[in-house]
Amino acid sequence: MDLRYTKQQESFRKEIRKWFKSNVPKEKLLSFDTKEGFEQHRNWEKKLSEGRWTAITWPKIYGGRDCDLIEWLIFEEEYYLANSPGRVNQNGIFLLGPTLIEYGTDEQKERFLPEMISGKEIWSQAWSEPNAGSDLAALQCKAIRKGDKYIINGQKTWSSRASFADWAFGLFRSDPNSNRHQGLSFLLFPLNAEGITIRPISQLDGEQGFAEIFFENAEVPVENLVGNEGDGWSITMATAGFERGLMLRSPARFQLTARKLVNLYLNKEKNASSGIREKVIQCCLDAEAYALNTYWTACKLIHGGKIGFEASTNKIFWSELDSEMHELAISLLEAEGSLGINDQISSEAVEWIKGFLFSLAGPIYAGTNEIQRNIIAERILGLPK
Amino acid sequence: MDLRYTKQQESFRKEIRKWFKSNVPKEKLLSFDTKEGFEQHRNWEKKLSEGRWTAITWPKIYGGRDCDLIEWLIFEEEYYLANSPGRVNQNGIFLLGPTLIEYGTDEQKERFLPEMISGKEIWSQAWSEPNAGSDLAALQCKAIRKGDKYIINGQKTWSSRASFADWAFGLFRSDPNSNRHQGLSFLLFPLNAEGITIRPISQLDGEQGFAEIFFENAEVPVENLVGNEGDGWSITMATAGFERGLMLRSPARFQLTARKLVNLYLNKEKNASSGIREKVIQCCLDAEAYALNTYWTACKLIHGGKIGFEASTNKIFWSELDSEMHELAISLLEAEGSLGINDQISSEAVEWIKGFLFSLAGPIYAGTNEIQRNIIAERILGLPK
Amino acid sequence: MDFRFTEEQISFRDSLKKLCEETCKTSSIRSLWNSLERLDQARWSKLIDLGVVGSLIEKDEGGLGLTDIDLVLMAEESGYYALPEPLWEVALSGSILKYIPNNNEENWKARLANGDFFILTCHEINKFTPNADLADAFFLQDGDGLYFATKEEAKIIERDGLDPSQPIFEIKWKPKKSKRLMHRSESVEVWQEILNRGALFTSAQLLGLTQKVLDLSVDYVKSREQFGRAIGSFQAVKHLLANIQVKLEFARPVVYKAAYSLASNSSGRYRDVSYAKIVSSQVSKLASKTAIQSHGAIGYTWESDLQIFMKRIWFLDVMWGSSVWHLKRLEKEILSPSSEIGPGGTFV
Amino acid sequence: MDFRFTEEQISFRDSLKKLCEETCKTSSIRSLWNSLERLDQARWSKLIDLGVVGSLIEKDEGGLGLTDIDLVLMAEESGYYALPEPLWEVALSGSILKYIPNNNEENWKARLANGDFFILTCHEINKFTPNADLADAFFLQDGDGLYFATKEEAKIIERDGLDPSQPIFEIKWKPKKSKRLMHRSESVEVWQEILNRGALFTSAQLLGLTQKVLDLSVDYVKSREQFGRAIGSFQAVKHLLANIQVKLEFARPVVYKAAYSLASNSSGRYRDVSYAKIVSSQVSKLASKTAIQSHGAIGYTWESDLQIFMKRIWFLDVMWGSSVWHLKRLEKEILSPSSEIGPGGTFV
Repeated sequence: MDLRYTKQQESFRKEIRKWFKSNVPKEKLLSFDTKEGFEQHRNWEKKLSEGRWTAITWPKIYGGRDCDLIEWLIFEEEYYLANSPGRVNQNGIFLLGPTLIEYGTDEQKERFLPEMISGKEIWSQAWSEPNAGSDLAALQCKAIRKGDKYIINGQKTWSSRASFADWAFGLFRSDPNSNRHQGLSFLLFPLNAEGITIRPISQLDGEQGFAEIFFENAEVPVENLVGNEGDGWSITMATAGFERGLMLRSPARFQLTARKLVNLYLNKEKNASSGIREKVIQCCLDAEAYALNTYWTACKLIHGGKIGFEASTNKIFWSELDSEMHELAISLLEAEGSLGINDQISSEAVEWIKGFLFSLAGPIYAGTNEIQRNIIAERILGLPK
Repeated sequence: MDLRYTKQQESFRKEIRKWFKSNVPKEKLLSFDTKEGFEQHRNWEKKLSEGRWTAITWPKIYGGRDCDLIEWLIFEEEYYLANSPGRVNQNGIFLLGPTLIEYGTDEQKERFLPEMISGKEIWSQAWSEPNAGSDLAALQCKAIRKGDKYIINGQKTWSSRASFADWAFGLFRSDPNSNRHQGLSFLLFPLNAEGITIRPISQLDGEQGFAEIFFENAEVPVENLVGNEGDGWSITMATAGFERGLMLRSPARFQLTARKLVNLYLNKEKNASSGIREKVIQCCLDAEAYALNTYWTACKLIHGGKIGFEASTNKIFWSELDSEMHELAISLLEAEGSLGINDQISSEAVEWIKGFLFSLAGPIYAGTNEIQRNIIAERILGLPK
Repeated sequence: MDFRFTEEQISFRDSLKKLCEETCKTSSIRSLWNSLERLDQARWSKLIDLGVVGSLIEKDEGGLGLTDIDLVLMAEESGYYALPEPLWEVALSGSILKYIPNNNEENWKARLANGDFFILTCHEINKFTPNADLADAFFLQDGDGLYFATKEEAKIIERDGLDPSQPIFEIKWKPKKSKRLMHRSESVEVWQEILNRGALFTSAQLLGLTQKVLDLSVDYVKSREQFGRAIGSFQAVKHLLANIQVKLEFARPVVYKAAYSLASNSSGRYRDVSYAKIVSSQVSKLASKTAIQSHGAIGYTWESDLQIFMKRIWFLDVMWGSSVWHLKRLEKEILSPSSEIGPGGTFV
Repeated sequence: MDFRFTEEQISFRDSLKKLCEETCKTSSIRSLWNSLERLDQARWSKLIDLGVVGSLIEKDEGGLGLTDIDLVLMAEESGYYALPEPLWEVALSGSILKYIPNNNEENWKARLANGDFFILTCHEINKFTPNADLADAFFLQDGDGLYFATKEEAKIIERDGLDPSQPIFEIKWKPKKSKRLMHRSESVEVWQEILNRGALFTSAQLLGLTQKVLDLSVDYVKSREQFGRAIGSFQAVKHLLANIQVKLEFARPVVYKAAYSLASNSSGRYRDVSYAKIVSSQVSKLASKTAIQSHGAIGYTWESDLQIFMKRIWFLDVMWGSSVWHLKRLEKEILSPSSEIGPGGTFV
């Protein structure tokens, strides 16, 4: 055990810090769940790719830096410390990218990864359906092969970023006679294709962070099938593992929120009860535990270990922590905690309120925490179904 | 709405206070889960009955005072304020007594109620079996009628007070071909009857608060059947309702614990974190809420209302409150919180430790809190099975 | 000792319930969001006919001379429907008329009682005053007393509020000696009474809102199926909702008792009102969180009616003193070794 | 940056595991409760052969010269088996030998290293010293320094302890100048280091104990049937246990990092050790509560082995600083605006 960064790691940190210092936009971008903000964030993705910072853990040949997970953690720490904008292409970079690198054909990698890295194509996901949420295997949206095309009919929903994105990946029933986990295929499709209609869904805050996607004989070429026909479920589970797992929720994000919460507490101590004081401290400690656990897992993975159902424990931990931190912040803000997200005066409060609303979704998306607890109980603890 | 006590109620309170002031034993009794302590508590029951305080809500003809529930609440408040000993016969007074008054024959009332009131016969319950706990309807212990007797064979367990008590009431399968809720009968039996063997169970604290009861052709006369043969389930549910419901856990008990907790906090403030401070306050408030809710329900009942599944909400509320208060006390005691119950020096700490250990059983006995939550969800909220 | 409401009180509540059921559907609430109208005039007239706005004004001042006990169930009911109109805020202003000498020129007292004239009370406990744009005048407190100001004399600045049904405003205003209604020596206690009453009505509304988000959640989980069965049949969902039921059942008598304490001017009213606000804030926030968890993604949308009630909860949570503020107000009393609280002390 | 244990460390742990598995069954623990023997001599000899008691003594003083990192997994393992012998308390006393000048007559240093001589450290953070009756001597702190006292020089008073495997004692003693090992100026920091190490070993044991009560609960709910199915198939039970799994998984790296900080004398070691104690206390207490709830009445009995582990948890919870004590120790640092904690600050 040696918990010191190497010289190389230290200098990598300095390099990142330097680049971000001079490249992070001075003005806060608009929300990427608005049309204008989306394009601002696309530009940020382009800027990142100019610095080769979009996906540092990817192989160099695809535009990455071949970084290991420790370097990735260092990168994320600096990314958040620099107050950088959110990642509008996270569906692409953190979910689809690794999936394609693992399961895609060379042609698919060449076609999609550079455009993803450059921010030219922003990705949305298309998993859930109105009657297939927690129970994803109940999905019914069909993609039936006809010659060299898949013909898609049906509906997807809760597709994050789909209101403004360019492409989407999703899971479809390619065998109309199959059910549950069988006969599903993983497809990529452009959101502007003929036969596809996007209906943005307004969220609690009024912004359009997700959308419904309607398919009416939409055609997708067979080249856009990832893996084999019928193997969609296992590929999706791998992708969902990335989502719940290590890379989508880097510790730095929660550590930064925890620090901001401490500062808020110190400024608003008069609004705090004794219990809030202790909870603020506990949040800071939990954010550290999350960081330690991630470094711990990263070291295991670097040396050949595998990530298993820990992804589910991770998801519960960060989503509950995020929720707790934002509830505390709202409490500390008192009256300002009831402002709307368009208030022009209390920008700090508005930031917390946006975060609070978003934190409500944490225990729901990427598999509800109830589902995660089932997984932990059944797969890790071995309890009966 | 008029939340003032009447003059009559005020003078009743004074009468109680006066009696208890001169009659509560000066020295703390030993635990009633020891042989010697059991007899001390039996004597206390006898003393109570001399003052006609054993079961004030019972009709006068059975030794009660025909008191209404408000008077009962006043009585309990004074009972706890006087630091009176625990009620070794609570199974009899609060569970079986009301059951007999409602379902018993005149002969049964005459035979059992006076001996119960006087403390001459202390009662135990005999519901659970090794394979019928939360799922009580799975019980298998048989009482088969043969002439004017029931012949009992099988086993009961977790029978509180059975280690030292005189009589027990319980639920038995009187129809050997029945299953679940059918074919059960409610019987009374003396614990010293032939064919009955008591094996005391030692608790976490080493004392014998409950016991196993083994039956080998034990004979019980048919006069000891309460209600009709085969009606045992509904009678038991009524009894269990008393248990979970209003009368077994009077608010005064928790209010007194809350006050003691505040005093402990004030004495041990140096051992408290900021969070503990707030939790102590919250416990006090919750104890008040429990009292208010009980008065609220009592007023409803006095005026012809019925108690329904609120018994389940009550049980969750008091058991969680009791658990929280004792956990806080143990925290505040720091090192003294790790003492055993036989420590001779720190009597205050020992009292809290006993209470802490007992509080662990709260969410389990009288139907686990999981079962109560099912009942609330299904019976009050109407969620599907 | 009788901890029940009278039949009149219950039927007064029921008439508001009927009115809300008919006129305050969520579609009607939503239509105001996109309308230039700030009030549903038809509904508002009916509410005024019901007498609530003048309910706390003494009879000889033209009001109904009711008490907090008469109103607490109605406030609860209005929460259940997330009634957007500032019914309680206006009624509240009426409650202090009796303290105000009859020497002001505008003759607004009678107009207030019959609903012709809106006065809102800008209490410093509230950073923002909701619906201030609807007011004809304000009660305000300055260092030396309680003041009256017409809408022309006050500057109202709109802020963006989280609850689209409750536009919020900051009030800027310069006290004019001629408009002083009470000297500080008299007004301090009146000002406290307003705070207590504001907190009580808020608590009652929070109870109703909690019941509503619980009902919406129960309905949703009964109908939503996953894995071939209603999600309400899963224990995890059941137990989440059962916990809200428990807490709500234990919160109600606390709020009702606070109404009694306020109406009877009990010495424990500060403590009782604070407890009512704490417990109703706690249960309503937990219920919001549970409701959104039970609804899943649908509860996170603008389309879902759940937002109407959750946002009202979050908004009312900070009105008339947050639960933290109230906790601090009562903690000294609770932690005093000589506190009356405890067995036998519940009603003294 | 390598957050892994070496193969040697893991195999050192495994050898203790094997030893406990063979010699420290719960029947063996129970048999000591009713025996006049205070130690299982056979087991104790094997433990001494393993080298743990002298592990923290420098090599040139006859020990193994190991560090906290080498021992933390073993301490965790010993918790899993609720090892009753005061292994860590004795090892702890060894860890300060290096600070003690070589001028004492008894020549107990070598004897301590090879397990012939037990020294327990009576730190004022612990009101009671467990197993003091087994000690040959004590380290004690007085206003002016660190002292040595043989068992004859100290009076030990037994108290009744909740954990039948850990008899507890109060120590009364009069400092003798001739037995002073260090002046206060030197001893203060040593005394703090002992506290940190005591808290670390306690935290590690609590992790093991948590894993044990979780395992016992999982086994029980898999086999116990009600309503015609294993109770472990009910979501309510599953989710209770899943929560413990989550918290335990996130507690481990915190404790391991504290071991590293202590071993490397990092400036953050006070904070890290305190966090380790807080998090391990929290998860272990929650696990006890969950375990008893999962077991139902059976878990409330003397007969059930669950009590052995729960009582050890409750006992260790207050040793070497309760979680409240440790929270207070670190809160100032956490709440400082200039705290290093945050992104990039985890390992500085």
